[in-house]
Amino acid sequence: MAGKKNRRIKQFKDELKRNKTAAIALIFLILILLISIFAFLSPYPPDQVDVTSVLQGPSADHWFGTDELGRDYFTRALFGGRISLTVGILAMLISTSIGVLVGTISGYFGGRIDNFLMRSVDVISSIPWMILVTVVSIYLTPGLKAIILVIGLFTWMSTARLVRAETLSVKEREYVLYAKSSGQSLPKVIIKHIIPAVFPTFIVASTVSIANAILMESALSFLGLGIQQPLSSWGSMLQNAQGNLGNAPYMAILPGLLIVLTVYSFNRLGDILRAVVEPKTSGK
Amino acid sequence: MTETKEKLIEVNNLKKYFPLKTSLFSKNKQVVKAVDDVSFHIFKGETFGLVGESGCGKSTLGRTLNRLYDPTSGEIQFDGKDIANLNNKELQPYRKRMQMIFQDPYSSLNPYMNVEEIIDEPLEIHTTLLKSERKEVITDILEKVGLKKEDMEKFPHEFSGGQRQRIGIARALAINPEFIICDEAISALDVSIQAQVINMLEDLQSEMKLTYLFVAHDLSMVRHISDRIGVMYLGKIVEISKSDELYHKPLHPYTQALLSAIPIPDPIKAQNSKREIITGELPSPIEMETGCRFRSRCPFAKPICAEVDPQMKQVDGEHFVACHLY
Amino acid sequence: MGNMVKEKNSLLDVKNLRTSFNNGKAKMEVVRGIDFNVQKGEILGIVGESGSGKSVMVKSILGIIPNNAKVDAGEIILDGKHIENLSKKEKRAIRGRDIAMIFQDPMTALNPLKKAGDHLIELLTRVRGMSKKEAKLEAIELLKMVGIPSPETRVDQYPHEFSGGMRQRVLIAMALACSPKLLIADEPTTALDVTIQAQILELLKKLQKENDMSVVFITHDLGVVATICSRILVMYAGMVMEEGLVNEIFYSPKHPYTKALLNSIPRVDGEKMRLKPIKGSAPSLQNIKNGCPFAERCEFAMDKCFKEVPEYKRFSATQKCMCFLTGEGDNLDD
Amino acid sequence: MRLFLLKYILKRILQAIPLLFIISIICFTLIQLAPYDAVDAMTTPNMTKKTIDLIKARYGLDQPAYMQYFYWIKGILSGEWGYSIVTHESITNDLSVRIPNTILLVLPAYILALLLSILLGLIAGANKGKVADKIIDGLSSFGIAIPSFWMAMILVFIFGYLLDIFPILGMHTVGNEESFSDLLSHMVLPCMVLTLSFMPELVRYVRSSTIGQLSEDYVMVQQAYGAASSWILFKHVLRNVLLPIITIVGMSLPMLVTGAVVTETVFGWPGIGTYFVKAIQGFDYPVVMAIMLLSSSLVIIGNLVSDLLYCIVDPRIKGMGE
Repeated sequence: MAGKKNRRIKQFKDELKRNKTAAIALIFLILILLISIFAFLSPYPPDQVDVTSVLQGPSADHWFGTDELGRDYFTRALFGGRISLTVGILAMLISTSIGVLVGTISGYFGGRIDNFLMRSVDVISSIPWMILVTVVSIYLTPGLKAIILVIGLFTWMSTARLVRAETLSVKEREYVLYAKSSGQSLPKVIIKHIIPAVFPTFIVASTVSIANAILMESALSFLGLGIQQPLSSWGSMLQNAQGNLGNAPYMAILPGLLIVLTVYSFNRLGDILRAVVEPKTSGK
Repeated sequence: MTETKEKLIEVNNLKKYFPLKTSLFSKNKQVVKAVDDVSFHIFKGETFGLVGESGCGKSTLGRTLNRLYDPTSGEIQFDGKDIANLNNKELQPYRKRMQMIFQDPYSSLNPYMNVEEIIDEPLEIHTTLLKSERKEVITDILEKVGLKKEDMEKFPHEFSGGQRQRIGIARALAINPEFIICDEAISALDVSIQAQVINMLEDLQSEMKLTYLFVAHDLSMVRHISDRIGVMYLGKIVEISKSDELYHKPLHPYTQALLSAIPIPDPIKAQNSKREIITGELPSPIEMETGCRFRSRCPFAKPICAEVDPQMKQVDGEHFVACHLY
Repeated sequence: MGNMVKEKNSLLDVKNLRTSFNNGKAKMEVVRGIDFNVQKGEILGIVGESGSGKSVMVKSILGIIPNNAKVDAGEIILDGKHIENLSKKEKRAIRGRDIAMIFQDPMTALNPLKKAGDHLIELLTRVRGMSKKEAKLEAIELLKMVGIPSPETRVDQYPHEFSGGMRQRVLIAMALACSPKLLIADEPTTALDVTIQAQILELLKKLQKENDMSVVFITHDLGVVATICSRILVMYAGMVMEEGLVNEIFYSPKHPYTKALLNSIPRVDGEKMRLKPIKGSAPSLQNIKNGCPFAERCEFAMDKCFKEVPEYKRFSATQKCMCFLTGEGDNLDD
Repeated sequence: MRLFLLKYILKRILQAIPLLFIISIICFTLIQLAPYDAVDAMTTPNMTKKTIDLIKARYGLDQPAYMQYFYWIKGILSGEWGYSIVTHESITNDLSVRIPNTILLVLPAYILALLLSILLGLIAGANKGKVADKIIDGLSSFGIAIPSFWMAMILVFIFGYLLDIFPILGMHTVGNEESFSDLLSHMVLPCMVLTLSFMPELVRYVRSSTIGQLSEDYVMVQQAYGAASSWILFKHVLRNVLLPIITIVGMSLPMLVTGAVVTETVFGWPGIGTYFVKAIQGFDYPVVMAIMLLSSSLVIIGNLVSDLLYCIVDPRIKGMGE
């Protein structure tokens, strides 16, 4: 097993060397993760109201200025990143878990189970996500938990479809036929043969799904349907910024840029992971 | 000799139908009769070849024998016991006794497992050996198929096609089976590598007293390795005979056509031989509901061929044919 | 090479053709300096296993190789004209018109959204300048020529309505559309069943005679070359191991590889004998070693074979071979 | 062949019906679950209990749930979509005013995005790995990461505040409701945002589809017969690339209603988006459910339409019935 892992890591490094933008994206992601973890080191508490310095532009004291309550904008953006990343990662965990489970079961067992699960996927995906997520969120108490649940529970359909397609093709491969013909038990066929083959799809789907969850969260928060005060995420900061666009345009720059770069970086990470984990089925 | 031969496999009236995706409106369910009422047997220690063109159902037959597919009806006797309707648990002891070798050396090995893990799979299922004992078995079997002990740590993509096929064979032989189904096991290999694998299969057969079902489309290879051959056309076996006799005295018009279509690797003979090239192509298996399925391409077709499905007849000794001409 | 009669009859002359692929990291030389010629009116067989470079070689001549491939041709002379340095546009004018090609997989070789007839009509209007009406009639004629039943209706059908054998016939009809001087057939029957293969081989033979074309037939199947070809090149790892008339290759092969190849196939008739396989497997094209490419697998290999590439030795006006062991006119048989 | 096609169309329509049915049940259940009484929409606080009961009886609200569902569906089918509990306005009326507004915004933006994407995708795909491709592909993978509302804010800032050439709010300038040029100038910014946000994914799709098609065997065959690359691209590849786009176009049908929720909000465009967001914020359940039902039905119909179109255009599907 060790040999295989080393090979993957080496491939990953090679891919990073070849692909400069991907390397930059990865560094950015690590950076943004670190600074949102260590955001508390900032000299300004995120909620410290300072009426003497309201809506100040960028300065040496406040690198990205202050908001309408005089809070340090840079600090708020770092704390916002915490929320956005938390939503992204937790929602991804929920959504890919459901997606992989449903996809594998559906693809492997086929027949009625497949039919039922896929029709359910059809039904849920018939409702545009924006509508679905907002409708569900009005039945929950708004907040961080609600938004994670809502995004996680209603965005797994595309992962399920991908994993199902992958499972369908894997289960016809001859090594799976061999395992079946040798009387390998069902759980073991799934664990030894199906899951490893589906894993790459899962990895790629999860990075993309973090990116999507961050985008969704920001859109919902921007509409005022997501993260509520006193918490703030990049999306809700932009909602705030919209009102001050005329007199404090700098407020729109930082959170927006952070969203774009984070989402972009996760997508790039997905791209290189795709290149690395795709199995070398042919020796050519 | 013939009288004392023991049958390892006996197949009676085996059918395997696959349902076609039915549309909402057609009342009668359409099926593809991939294997349609097939009977034959395989003696212990022999190689039975199964030839036919693509879509004739030879692979389905092999996979149904192995119970990878559930038969629609019919019997599959394995060493005197009908295994056609056994459930998974009851099948387990028989699964230990029969193994499969597949066509594609690329997709028949799990790319995420190393050679040791791959060969260990059947051992883990069917033996109570400890991990260290299994490792010994794997070392032995690798040597038998011409690979090295060090190869155990490697992954499938590090091998060439021929070597991969050896790994597949090692996996099949690890638990000392009696019956091996070779499903187009050499079709994907280069000519020079095919010979390596064929020779190895022959050696292993005499060494381990194996019985083979050799499924392939390459008639010359099948003839080389088989003692007896069955020729399939659209789900039916149309002729069964000893392999030399099949070559020298083919009875069924389809066998004749198939034989004369093989390009002979000998220029003078190739130029002198009169080739009977059959016209037309394989009809859809759904269309041919009644009568002989070969009649649309048969140069000798008679009115009866359209009405009555010819039954398998013993012509002499071990030569059987399903044709109204005999 | 100094043979004047041969030069006169020669349709295609290729000298020192090299093709390499560059996949970012490594350079792979797939065709490693090949000389050969195609005579007028002959069927030349090119035999080799996978990775021997046979398919890349002919595609290099036509100039239809992927972008990461580089062709370095000494000389390519088609019907007395040098074509190795032609511009892209000039080379395009040769394709289809002077040299036509048919491919291995007929299932994917036709555009699924265009009718079978449209493939032909397009070609006839573009290359032969026919009107659409004329082209359609000619297309029907061509389909008839390649043995497609009821061509009048078939001409308006889409590729998916044709079987593999029938699609290969459509492709052959495309090849014939502009009466090329040379037809290159790249494993045209490998994807087909034997009975269909027999039909296609018969058709190709007939058309070659009727149209007085030359044919280059690429295959790995020795049975097929014996059936259809008059002369053979045996390729291994991007080089020509041996060249000769079909009888010379089959009845007095000189190169150990040719012999080994012939021994490794079962005989369809006569006594069953144990096969004699070639040990080892095809060499990697990525790190090419010195010496004869076959040395590693050759049972007669000597030290010298691992150091330098042997020169060609001639055995007759038509047969030559690349091996240290065989002297000119020699016979290696024990 | 014709018969098969008809059969297929009928089959697909029949398949879509249960899906619509289930969606309608979900919507109905959600309304029932919601913490309000449907009758509230039609009553005022000073009505007597008797009057309320009368109204309930009139609308069947005193009957068991399945009967209520039946009445509700009947109402939906006859264009009677209920009343807002906030404004007490008829939802049908509101929708009929707002849907055309949204379409006015989405349709031109989508068409423009589609045309540009096909063009750029083809250019990038045909020049894979070259500068043009790197620019187009790089920009579109960046574009995917840009939230549309942020792009809207940036454009508003540049064109609205800095340059002050386009209005940034609403559909009309007050007092100038009849002027077409006024409407147009209001449309520019939101349309630009929508076009730019639709494009990246479409471009990537066309690009990868073009690359895929160019590696097909039939392309090599055409090369072998001397066809020029532009000929191959336009006469052969284009068709194969455009065909699957039909699916995408069909599936975009619901965007005519829900494609611009965020953008409309930023620009205060009086379409379905702002209507929906207001309803959500005000817990206006009947309106929310109406929009949910409408948009989901459009998704199902869109899928149906794209399947049918595909089946009419692609010769291979027609042949499958044989």
